[in-house]
Amino acid sequence: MDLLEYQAKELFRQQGIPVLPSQRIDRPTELKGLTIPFPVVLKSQVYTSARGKMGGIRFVENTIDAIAAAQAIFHLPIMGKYPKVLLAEAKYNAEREFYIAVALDSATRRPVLLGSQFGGVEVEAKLSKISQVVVTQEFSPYYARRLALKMGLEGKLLSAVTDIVEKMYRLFTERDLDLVEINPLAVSSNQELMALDGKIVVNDAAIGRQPELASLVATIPDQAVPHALTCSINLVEREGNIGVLCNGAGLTMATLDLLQKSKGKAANFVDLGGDYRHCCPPSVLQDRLKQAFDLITQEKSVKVVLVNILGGVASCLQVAEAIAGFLKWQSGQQVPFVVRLAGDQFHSARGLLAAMDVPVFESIDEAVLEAVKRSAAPATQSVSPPHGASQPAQTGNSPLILASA
Amino acid sequence: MDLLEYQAKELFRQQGIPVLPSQRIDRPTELKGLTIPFPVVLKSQVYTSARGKMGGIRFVENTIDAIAAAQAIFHLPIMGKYPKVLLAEAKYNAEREFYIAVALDSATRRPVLLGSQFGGVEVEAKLSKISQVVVTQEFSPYYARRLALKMGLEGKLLSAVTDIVEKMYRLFTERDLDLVEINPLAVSSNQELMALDGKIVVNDAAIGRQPELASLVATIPDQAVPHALTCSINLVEREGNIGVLCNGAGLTMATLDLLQKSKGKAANFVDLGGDYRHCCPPSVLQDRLKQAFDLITQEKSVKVVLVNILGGVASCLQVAEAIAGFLKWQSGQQVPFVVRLAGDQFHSARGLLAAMDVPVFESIDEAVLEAVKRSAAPATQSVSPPHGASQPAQTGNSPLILASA
Amino acid sequence: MSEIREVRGLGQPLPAMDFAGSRVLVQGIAEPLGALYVPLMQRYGTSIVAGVSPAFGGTEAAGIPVFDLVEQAIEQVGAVDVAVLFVAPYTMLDAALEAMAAGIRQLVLVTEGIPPLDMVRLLREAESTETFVVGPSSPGIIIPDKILLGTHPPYCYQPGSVGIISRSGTLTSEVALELTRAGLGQSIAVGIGGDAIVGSSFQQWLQILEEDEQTEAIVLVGEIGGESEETAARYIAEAIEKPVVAYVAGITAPKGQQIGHAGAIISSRIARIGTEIGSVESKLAAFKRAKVPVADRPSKIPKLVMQALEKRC
Amino acid sequence: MSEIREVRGLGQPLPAMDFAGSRVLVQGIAEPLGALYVPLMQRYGTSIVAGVSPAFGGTEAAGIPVFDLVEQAIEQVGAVDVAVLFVAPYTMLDAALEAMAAGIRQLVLVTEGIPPLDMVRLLREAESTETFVVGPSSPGIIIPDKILLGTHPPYCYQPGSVGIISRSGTLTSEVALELTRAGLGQSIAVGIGGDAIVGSSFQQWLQILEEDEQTEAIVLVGEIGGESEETAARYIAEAIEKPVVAYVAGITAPKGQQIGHAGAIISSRIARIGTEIGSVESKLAAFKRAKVPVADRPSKIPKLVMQALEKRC
Repeated sequence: MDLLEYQAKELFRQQGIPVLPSQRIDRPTELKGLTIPFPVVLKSQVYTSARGKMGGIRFVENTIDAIAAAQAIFHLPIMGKYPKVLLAEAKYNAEREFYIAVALDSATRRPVLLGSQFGGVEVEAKLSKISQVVVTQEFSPYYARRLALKMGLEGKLLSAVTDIVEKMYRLFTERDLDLVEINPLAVSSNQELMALDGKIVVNDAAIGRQPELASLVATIPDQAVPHALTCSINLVEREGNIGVLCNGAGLTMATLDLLQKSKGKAANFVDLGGDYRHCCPPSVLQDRLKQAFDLITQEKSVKVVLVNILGGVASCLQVAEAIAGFLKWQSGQQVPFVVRLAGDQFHSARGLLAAMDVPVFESIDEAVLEAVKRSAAPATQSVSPPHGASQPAQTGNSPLILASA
Repeated sequence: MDLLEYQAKELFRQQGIPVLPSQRIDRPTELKGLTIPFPVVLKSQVYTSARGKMGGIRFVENTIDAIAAAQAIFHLPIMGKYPKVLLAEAKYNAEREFYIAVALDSATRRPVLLGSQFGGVEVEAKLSKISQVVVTQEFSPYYARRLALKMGLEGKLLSAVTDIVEKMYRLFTERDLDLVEINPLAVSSNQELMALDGKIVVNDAAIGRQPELASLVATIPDQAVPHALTCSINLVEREGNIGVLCNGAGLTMATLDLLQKSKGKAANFVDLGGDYRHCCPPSVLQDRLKQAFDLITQEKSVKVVLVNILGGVASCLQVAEAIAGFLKWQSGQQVPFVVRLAGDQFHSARGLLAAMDVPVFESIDEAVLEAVKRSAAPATQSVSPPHGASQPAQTGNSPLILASA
Repeated sequence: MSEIREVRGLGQPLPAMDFAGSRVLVQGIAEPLGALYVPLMQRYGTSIVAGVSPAFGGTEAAGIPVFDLVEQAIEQVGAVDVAVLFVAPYTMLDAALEAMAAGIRQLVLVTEGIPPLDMVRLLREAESTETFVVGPSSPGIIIPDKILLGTHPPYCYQPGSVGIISRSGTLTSEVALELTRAGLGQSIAVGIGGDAIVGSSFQQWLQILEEDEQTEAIVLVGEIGGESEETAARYIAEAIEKPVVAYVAGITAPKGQQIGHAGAIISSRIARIGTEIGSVESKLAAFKRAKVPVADRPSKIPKLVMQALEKRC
Repeated sequence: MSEIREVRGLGQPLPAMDFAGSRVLVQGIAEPLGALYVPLMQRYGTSIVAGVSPAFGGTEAAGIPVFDLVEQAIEQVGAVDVAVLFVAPYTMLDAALEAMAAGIRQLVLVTEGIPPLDMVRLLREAESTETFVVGPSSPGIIIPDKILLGTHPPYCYQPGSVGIISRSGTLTSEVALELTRAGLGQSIAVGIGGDAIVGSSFQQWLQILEEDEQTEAIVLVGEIGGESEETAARYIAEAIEKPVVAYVAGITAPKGQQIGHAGAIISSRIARIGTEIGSVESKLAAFKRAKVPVADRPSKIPKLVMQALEKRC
């Protein structure tokens, strides 16, 4: 999960990484109480790095200009999102701009230090200039020194960058982060450093042992708190008309792929998770299915629900019972279900659901075709033969927003 | 450096190790404002573990008794020391008492976990019952579990002790300690644990990077702040009449040994340190010599000053010049000096000091004999021949108090 | 060359079939996942000789003696070959370090949600002790009708000659089920785990299956994100003689996005901004270069495997 | 047996005389101690090929090129045999880890005041890389007229056949001076360091000097506190053929107390409460059992050495 710039800077400040005096602005009128002297920079707090080019950053010289600029920024969408908060920050005269980051590298299975003398907006254009140092053993400051040297620094600047990388690394490990990035790290004319913009990605799995981060995150308006460690059901919304429920990330992706290949469009989906979440073993499967169906069918555009569950310890019958229970409870509005099951007691499961006009397939391909077919037709309670060809209305890549589960 | 019990408990509390509600008492009248309900235990805050038998711990039931008991404890010396502070603590009903410690083991060059089911006053009698676990690699909680199992624990108590040992270890490493000890660790009838008394030894060399510990230590009345990292001169007082100045701990010990063998008695001594203190290389030797002579001669009982310097980068002449300078400055009260030097420019040094009636020897043995001889005679400015036999007044083991340097 | 280094990096695993007779220890046997899967493993014939769950020492679980400490268990029941770990996420590091300190050199980490920095330390220790680690967030290993070291649902599998290597959980079983229904049994199936930082790699398992006599063809089940598939494809081209068929889930997901396994693409997002590694195109192109046929849906896999086997004969 | 383990614990040092031709790197060359002792070492003939002091890369010190990083220095000047470290106490751990990561397998740590927990990590790494570490808080090693790796004042030493092993600094030189004045030159002298946690032990050096052809007799200079002398005495009885003479400073200091080296007796204070280890009596008794003559003052050492040598011939 990403932090907003002002939250990242709060963590930088705690760690002793130099940041400018700044103030969080929730409403334009708060600029009347600004404690930072002008000139001031107002920055849209959104989760994208391209805000500068889009007008999300403005320099202001006095309170009247500041309020006007803040109103403009609050009403300026960046990549479709409006900021909930601005950051008002002192202005800084950078002579040069560096790029520094600490990230996890899955190839070496180690943290990696990244740095370049060509930071700021230049970084994308000069990717080949980014130096890397893999932290192969337990960290020690010489890894940071190695990076500073690879970046081509010397003297005072080498020491200063080493010091900041060391602090970034400590932040990275103490807070269980996936990424700490400073870009630009400004260099003043007297070779002093300042973190002008920062990005922090919190590791979702570790948030349960990071109470301070969890409370920091809770202060972001509209921010979804990571759910990886809870057993809460995570619904991902899309723009079609088929609700999808699967168990396991790989199986969910495969099912969505098949749906799209058959010209079907998902309205939303839920991945119930694999079989090895410590907090929610298959024994609580039925409750979770019920919750998931609730969420999926709350979306009015859902014309059909496709269920694809590969049973492990849980039997097909247990899944079927959960579906049957839900359909009975939901009796008024009746969204049709198409179900694919694998596992023990398949035939009992099929029998139970057949009695409720819910088709149950052994093959994913067939279940997908049936779901797509039903999504294209007007809502109906009758069961079609499994092997009909589908003719969906539209194809094309809808802008999916996918979350981790 | 040792912390007092109430300071150790403050650190325990911060680390989540269970301690009783308690209050520091600087004056008996503060007991009127006690926030802990009676019955209460009042404990003398001194650096010795034998205070219980000596009357330094008292149980009280009401304010009047508490004030009387506090007055008694404040006036009760423990091993010759009066407490500056008491600790008032809630009473606890222990069913059993364990012993737990984390220490450094110089033989294995590793931290070691220690534990026994026979804690409290039993621990000294049942030394063979203390289990040990050496933390050979980077710590992980299984080392603590290994100790709990070796102690013979199981079930809930195994988990509870593991948890406390783990917290003690984190305290040990985060704060750079030489020792963390809980004795007794009380076990209640429902198997809950409570640290009833605690001992923490802070590592003097590390205090420079432990600002919180340094400020905690600064709150102890009369507590000498560790000096290992500063270049301050450390004078150790004893009860004889010879002031001693040497460079290096080993050489200082050897010189004091020779003094005692020749029936001389040191009034005090200064170890200037070896040649590898990062903060005070030999280049500042002369200033340090001057300061040391000042301290040594401030003690009125000093009848003679014995200097034994084995020169390294510094020459004998530099040392001699410092002595000469001091003697000129000190011209009024004139304590005689006996000097042993080794190193470059020995003869120039001897010449310079001979002119001031200060004998300079090449041999420690001779210098020691001369110093002892002068300490036995009435103060005089005249130089005796180096090879006189000495007739000191007294022998016997005076109670030495030696500090680390 | 980097592939070779990688394969050497993390302990030399035994040839696949050597897992079959393993003496197994289960850590977290008294915890929910352990309680659920230990009977399944037992019924499958896995020889579980001891369980470990701190504070449960002296008890029994499913007839298996439970100890407080791994070294204590080994002292009592003798050496074990593999530990399967079902412990809670934040205690996985400690449990794995404990197993390694007690001399166990093959670990299967089942639990999901291990913080990646814990995995970094765990794998550093695994490298220095030459311990082979599968997972975390993994269904483990199954050798049909021989042994189950993890959570694979047995009904999907039957003995045969196709090896399955996968990053997924249920999707691994889905692929096995398609093969089984088509009459193609499996020599072994392994889920290496879906997280950003995992122990054993695709390459290590390709090497194991290349050397395994029982295995005649290999199915590689990948996902978008990360660069494991690209690296595996290069390794196949370099070092694997047996026929390989691939499948990649998530190929219709938008570029640079990922379902499911958090954090897996951090490094490509940062260190290789702008390059195509991790994308569908990159993975499909890599397999094409390695001449590995890619199934466009799970149900096509059996046919491609049969074609590959025929072509070879 | 524990002695044997200890000797193996921390890198196999070269035979003593192999230090003589060493190519030396100095870490902390631009810091006060480095600036002071590097010229002394150079004048003594030590071949210092490079210095390292972060932020001073590209400069020179005493004519020696200075680099920011050890690996960079080695790249430029070629492999080195020994690093001598004069860095500030709280950067010693990092500097030593850096040297080991760059492949240097012999370190002399001079600086005083290293936190013992830093030494624990440093020595753990030294054990796993088989690096030989002398110090900290140590005057280092001198081979008279050949090489100086540390701070020993040269005027105290002359070439000969007596090896000195000591926990002290100036007292080591004092003992050497007594020997030199008595006409007994030295093969090598080493101060292992006065702290609670040090790298090389008395036993390791006894073993080195036992094997060193130049050395005919050994002087062991101990102090009260700790248990190094007791362990060394047992090792001498077990494994050392050459004559050994001991001296122990602090024998008139009160029991359980210690001058100078902080923390050295923690373990005996706690783990062995009530036993006599660390006391004068314990040390003198241990040497008596090992038939090692103990000088009651430094000036008696030469005579005991001569007697021991005569007895042997």
